[in-house]
Amino acid sequence: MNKLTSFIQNQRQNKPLLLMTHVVYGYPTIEKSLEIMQLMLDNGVEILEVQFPFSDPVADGPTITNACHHALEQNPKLTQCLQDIKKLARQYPQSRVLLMSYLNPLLQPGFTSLAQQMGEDISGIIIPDLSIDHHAMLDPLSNSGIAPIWLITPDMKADRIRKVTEQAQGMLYCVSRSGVTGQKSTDQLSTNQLSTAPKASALENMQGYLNNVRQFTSLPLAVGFGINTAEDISALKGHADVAIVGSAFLNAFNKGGLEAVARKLSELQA
Amino acid sequence: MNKLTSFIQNQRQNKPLLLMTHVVYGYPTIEKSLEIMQLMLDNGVEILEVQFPFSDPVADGPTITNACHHALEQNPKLTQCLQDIKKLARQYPQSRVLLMSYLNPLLQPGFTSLAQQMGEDISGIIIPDLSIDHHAMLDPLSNSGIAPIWLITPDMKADRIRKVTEQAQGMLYCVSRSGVTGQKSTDQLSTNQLSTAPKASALENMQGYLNNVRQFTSLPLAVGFGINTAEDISALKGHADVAIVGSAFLNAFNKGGLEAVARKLSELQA
Amino acid sequence: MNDEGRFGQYGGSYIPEILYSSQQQLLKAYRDAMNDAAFIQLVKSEMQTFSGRPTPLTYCANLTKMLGGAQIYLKREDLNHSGAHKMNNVIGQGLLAKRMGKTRIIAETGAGQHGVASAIVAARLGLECTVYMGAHDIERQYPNVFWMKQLGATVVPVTTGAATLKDALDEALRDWSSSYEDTYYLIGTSCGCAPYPEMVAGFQSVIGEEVKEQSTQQFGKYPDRIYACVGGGSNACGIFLPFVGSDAELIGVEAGGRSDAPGDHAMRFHTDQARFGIAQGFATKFLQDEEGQLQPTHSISAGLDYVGVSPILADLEEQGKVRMTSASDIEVMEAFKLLTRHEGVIPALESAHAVAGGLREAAGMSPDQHIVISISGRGDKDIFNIAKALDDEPFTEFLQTYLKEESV
Amino acid sequence: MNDEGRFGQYGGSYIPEILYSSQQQLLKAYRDAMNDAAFIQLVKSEMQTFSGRPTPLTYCANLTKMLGGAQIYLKREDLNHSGAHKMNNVIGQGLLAKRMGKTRIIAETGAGQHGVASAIVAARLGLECTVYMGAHDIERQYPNVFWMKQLGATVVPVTTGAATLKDALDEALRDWSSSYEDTYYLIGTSCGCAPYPEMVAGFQSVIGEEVKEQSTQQFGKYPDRIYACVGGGSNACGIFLPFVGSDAELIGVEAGGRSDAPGDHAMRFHTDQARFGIAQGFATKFLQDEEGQLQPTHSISAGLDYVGVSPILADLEEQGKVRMTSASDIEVMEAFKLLTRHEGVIPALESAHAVAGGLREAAGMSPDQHIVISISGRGDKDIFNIAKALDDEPFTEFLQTYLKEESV
Ligand SMILES: Cc1ncc(COP(=O)(O)O)c(C=O)c1O
Ligand SMILES: Cc1ncc(COP(=O)(O)O)c(C=O)c1O
Repeated sequence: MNKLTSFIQNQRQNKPLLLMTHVVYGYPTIEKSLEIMQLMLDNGVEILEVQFPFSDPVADGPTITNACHHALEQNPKLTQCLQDIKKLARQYPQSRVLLMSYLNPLLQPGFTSLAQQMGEDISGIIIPDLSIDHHAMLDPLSNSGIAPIWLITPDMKADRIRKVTEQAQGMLYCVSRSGVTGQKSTDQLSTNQLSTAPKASALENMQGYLNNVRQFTSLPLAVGFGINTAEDISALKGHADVAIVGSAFLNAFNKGGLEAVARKLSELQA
Repeated sequence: MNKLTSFIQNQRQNKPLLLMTHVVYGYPTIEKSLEIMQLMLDNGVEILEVQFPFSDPVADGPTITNACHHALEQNPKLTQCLQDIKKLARQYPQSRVLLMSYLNPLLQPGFTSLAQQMGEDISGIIIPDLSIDHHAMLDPLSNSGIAPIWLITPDMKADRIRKVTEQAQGMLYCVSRSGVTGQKSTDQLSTNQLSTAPKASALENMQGYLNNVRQFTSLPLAVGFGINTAEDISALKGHADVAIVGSAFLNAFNKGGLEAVARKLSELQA
Repeated sequence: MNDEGRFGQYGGSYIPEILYSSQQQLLKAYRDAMNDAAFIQLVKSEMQTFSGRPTPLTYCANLTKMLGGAQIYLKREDLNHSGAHKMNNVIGQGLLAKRMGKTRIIAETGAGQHGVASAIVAARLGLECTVYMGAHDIERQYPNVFWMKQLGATVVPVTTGAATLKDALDEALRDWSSSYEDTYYLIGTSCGCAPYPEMVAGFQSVIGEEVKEQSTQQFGKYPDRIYACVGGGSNACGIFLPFVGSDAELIGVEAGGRSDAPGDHAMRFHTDQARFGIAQGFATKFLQDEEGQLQPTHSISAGLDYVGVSPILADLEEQGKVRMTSASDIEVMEAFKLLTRHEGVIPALESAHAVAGGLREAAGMSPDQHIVISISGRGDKDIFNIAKALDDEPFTEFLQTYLKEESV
Repeated sequence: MNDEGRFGQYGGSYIPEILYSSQQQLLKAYRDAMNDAAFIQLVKSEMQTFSGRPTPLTYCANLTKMLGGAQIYLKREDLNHSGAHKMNNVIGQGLLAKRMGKTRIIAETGAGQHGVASAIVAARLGLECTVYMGAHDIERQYPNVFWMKQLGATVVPVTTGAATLKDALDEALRDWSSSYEDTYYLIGTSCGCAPYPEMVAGFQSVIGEEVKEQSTQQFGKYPDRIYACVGGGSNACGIFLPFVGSDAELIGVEAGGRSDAPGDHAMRFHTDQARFGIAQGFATKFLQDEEGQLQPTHSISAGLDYVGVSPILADLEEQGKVRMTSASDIEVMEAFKLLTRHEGVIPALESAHAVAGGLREAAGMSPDQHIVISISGRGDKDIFNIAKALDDEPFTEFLQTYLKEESV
């Protein structure tokens, strides 16, 4: 079993839901972003997702996109980023660190070199512009035990879900119907297929989606629905293994710095 | 013989060249324009050409065009104009008064009414946008003894000159090659067919033109070549019967008012 | 047209004697050219390979459905090179000038469309080009002046009179009077002394000829009604003339402007100020006062505010073969918006008059009837006027920013 | 193209999973449509009756004589409705969207030409239209935004990143991710994930197909060389593809900009910053730094400063079937002036790149050789840029006066 999978399963023994938080490397500065990560890890976040910024993050919403563009002004280097977060991963062995980025920055070293650079310390990788059809590109990573974390979406057909679950390692990243990060879950749902559904049935719908995915796989399910509040999180309990919170922290940071991040953390962990 | 013709021939008995001067009715005001006319007649100008202004005087150059447009702001009426200049004509029986205007203002009363209104006192009419081909339109005038004064141009073919001279009464109005009034004769000539000709040969050319016309008719020849100076006038002596001066007086008036007009007059009559 | 270039009581030649021989030369050259199959072919070929003819006949499914009346079609002169039907005429006359051995053309222009078209053809044929344009028009229509300059033309501001089209025309005539030996006067509409009305209408008739073919092909018969805006009258003559004598009803739409008061419109029909007159070389209906002075005009579209009108149309109207109507500035803006928004065709404000006329009547017609509206030109050129009419603030801001950067 | 939409190592699909099913739906609908003769006919007919195709092939007698080399011809995409070749593509994709039952289209635009074309087609087909445009581009190209609004489109300013085309594209992809059920993403050039490069190139191929016929008709053979400017690459693909495998040499001209320095040009070939990359849904040559971050670009023409290039062209260049060259801003202004002044055709500044490329080489060719230059669009739209480049004072004064009257 993949190390990330067993980590999550272990943690889940006594926690109904793990928290996976997201930080953009280099935003607002490299140092500050490392401080944010440290704060999260200090507060016991189980999984940290570090996004190495790319100039054209097509799968991200405005909050993360803006953070990426700002971060790029710091001239971040992927190699340095990996060194920095590997160090963190080693400092916080009770948590796991994942790398998230887009294809083009990752292509520069190439996946063989990337696997080497990520080594033992980075547990998985998320590449939102790479679909399951290209899974072979990531063989160097999975061969090194680094889990390529594939995305699941609500309107995936059964055979496509099967195609993903056949390849999947570590966990699955189940996203909301809205393509980009940082959208309010209920807003998003209501402007889409569930347009007339009240909030309650939107939730039901989301739970149905996760239950459906569950039929295809025993891997842990991580869910990113634009989760913002403790209420959002409690709705996931019993349906998912990991709640992914991204833009909410960025928004908090933008409003109130590290302290606001800490407050948001304790709110969500309550 | 037409009364205008006999007037000119009589005058020519003891004058080598008569002077025909031009005034725009209503410029700068109706009163002032009448004063200018009076001044000219007081100074013994033999023929006075009064232009009733039209909004679109296509055969006139910039000086006269501008004067016409200004005059129109005075809201001149053709009927009043005729009354005013008939009075002048009666006051100065030793001179002759001609009406000049474009077709459209003249069409409003129509030529029958116009002939009546012009009566005995206005000796002739000049309509620069009416060609000999339409001479029949002016029958009501010529039937009343008012001379339609036709234009002759330097590049007219013999048969066209003949067509004009067959119809012509009073005198002929020989214009420079340049189509519009108020152009410097020599400038004009030199920018056209005589481009390399020095002033002397431009003059020769002009004299040749008049001598040519003379072969077709015994009517008096009036010449408008953009005459500005006493020199211009003396060059015409022996070749023409009447020198027509238009823009030169307008220019003088614009610079120095009535006094300048008087000075110009005495310069040209010297 | 009879030999004197008359159309009923209209038309003819009323020009200074100085222009007689050049006009005779033109008349003869024009007749010669029209009898020369090779010349006709050359004009046709240049219209095709340079200007992109034939222009299509476009069906308006959305407006037809919205109005629920006649089937609505557009004749797309906006797709000509230079963006208007003006091109048809300058190609014909430009080639004629070349054939006559002239090395220079002069043109008058109001809105600047004919000036641009003339400058284009001059560049294309290697002729010198001088364009007379009212100083006031130059100020209002500078973008067109800019293009004329880029095309190598000399633009001469005319400051006499109201400093608009009428005065530019006078000035062009004056230039021609002293330059006709090497210079061809390229008149932009179906006005002026003979043979211009006939000639311009003739070169523009390609529009109607194409409509004949296209309507037959696309809906199996001639249109029931054809609408065209009428400035000088060239696009109207062009689309109408081939249909005179057919069952198609021909409707000209004039600039109704702000009101019927003198100076507020350019309606040479059905107003008190519109009467028979002779000026600028020909007889037609002119807007004039009791003294026969030509009147100022107004229209939201710079190309329709001409004081006279084609003698051909004046005559056809008198004969009952053309019906004249008008559209006010306000109706025109509405029609402009409708066509733009519902058919994706941005008409010139001139052409929007024809649209207004056509849409106004289409609703009352039956679905088995077909109308064709002449889109004489495209609306891009009118952005300054339209943005002003619509009070578009961002456009103002855009210009302010542009000017600020300019000055850096 | 193979099944994955690859062209050699370029192309393919690298899109967020959320777009998978909508892309699959598009792929299927596109294949279906391409196998439906009635659809192909509909596209053809709309290209003709709405956009005015075929566009002519225009001979340049004056420039040919001046240069004394190859015979110079222009393919006149400037005569399309909307003034550029962009129309060909939006007609094809617009009809496809309609066929798929979509009620809304979205588009990204840089200079605004594709935005206007999309808004036109949306108005024409009764579709809602949202156009994403960099806030910076909106400021620079406001006239196009004005027209999009008049056409009923919603223009959404994109403020992320450099707030230009690249960012607008990202934003359009994001919209699509959450709206694909009723929304069709109408990409404006031969880029993006499969099937867009193939599809856009396919709809644009009408250009080259016409050139085949016209060149055979007008000079009895295919051209020896064909020049096209290359932004995303759609007009180049359109005119080139039908000639791949023939003897015609195909030359793409990129924006050389101010210099070879990063950010000063948009040369996706022959510069250090141009390397294989995967972004915005597909693999191609992108201008990027060592970290794989896409780079800012510059060109005097707003339509050529795209950071990537059609995968089809990247592949053809690699195979030696297309030769890539470039023209600097300065050369482009010279070419613009030459064509305007000597042929009466005002090219878009984008197209003036192709003119620069063609004229540069024509002189060295022999008079029995023939070149065709793609005039992808007309230059009217560029008046603000050109007036600035030429330092035209009266234009500035015109704007100042306009603004003064505005505020009254
Ligand atoms: C687009 C357009 N339509 C119509 C006109 C009016 O001219 P005409 O009545 O001669 O067609 C003009 C004149 O500039 C024009 O530019
Ligand atoms: C006139 C014109 N030509 C060329 C281009 C470049 O696009 P492409 O390379 O896809 O033809 C544009 C883009 O806006 C354009 O407007």
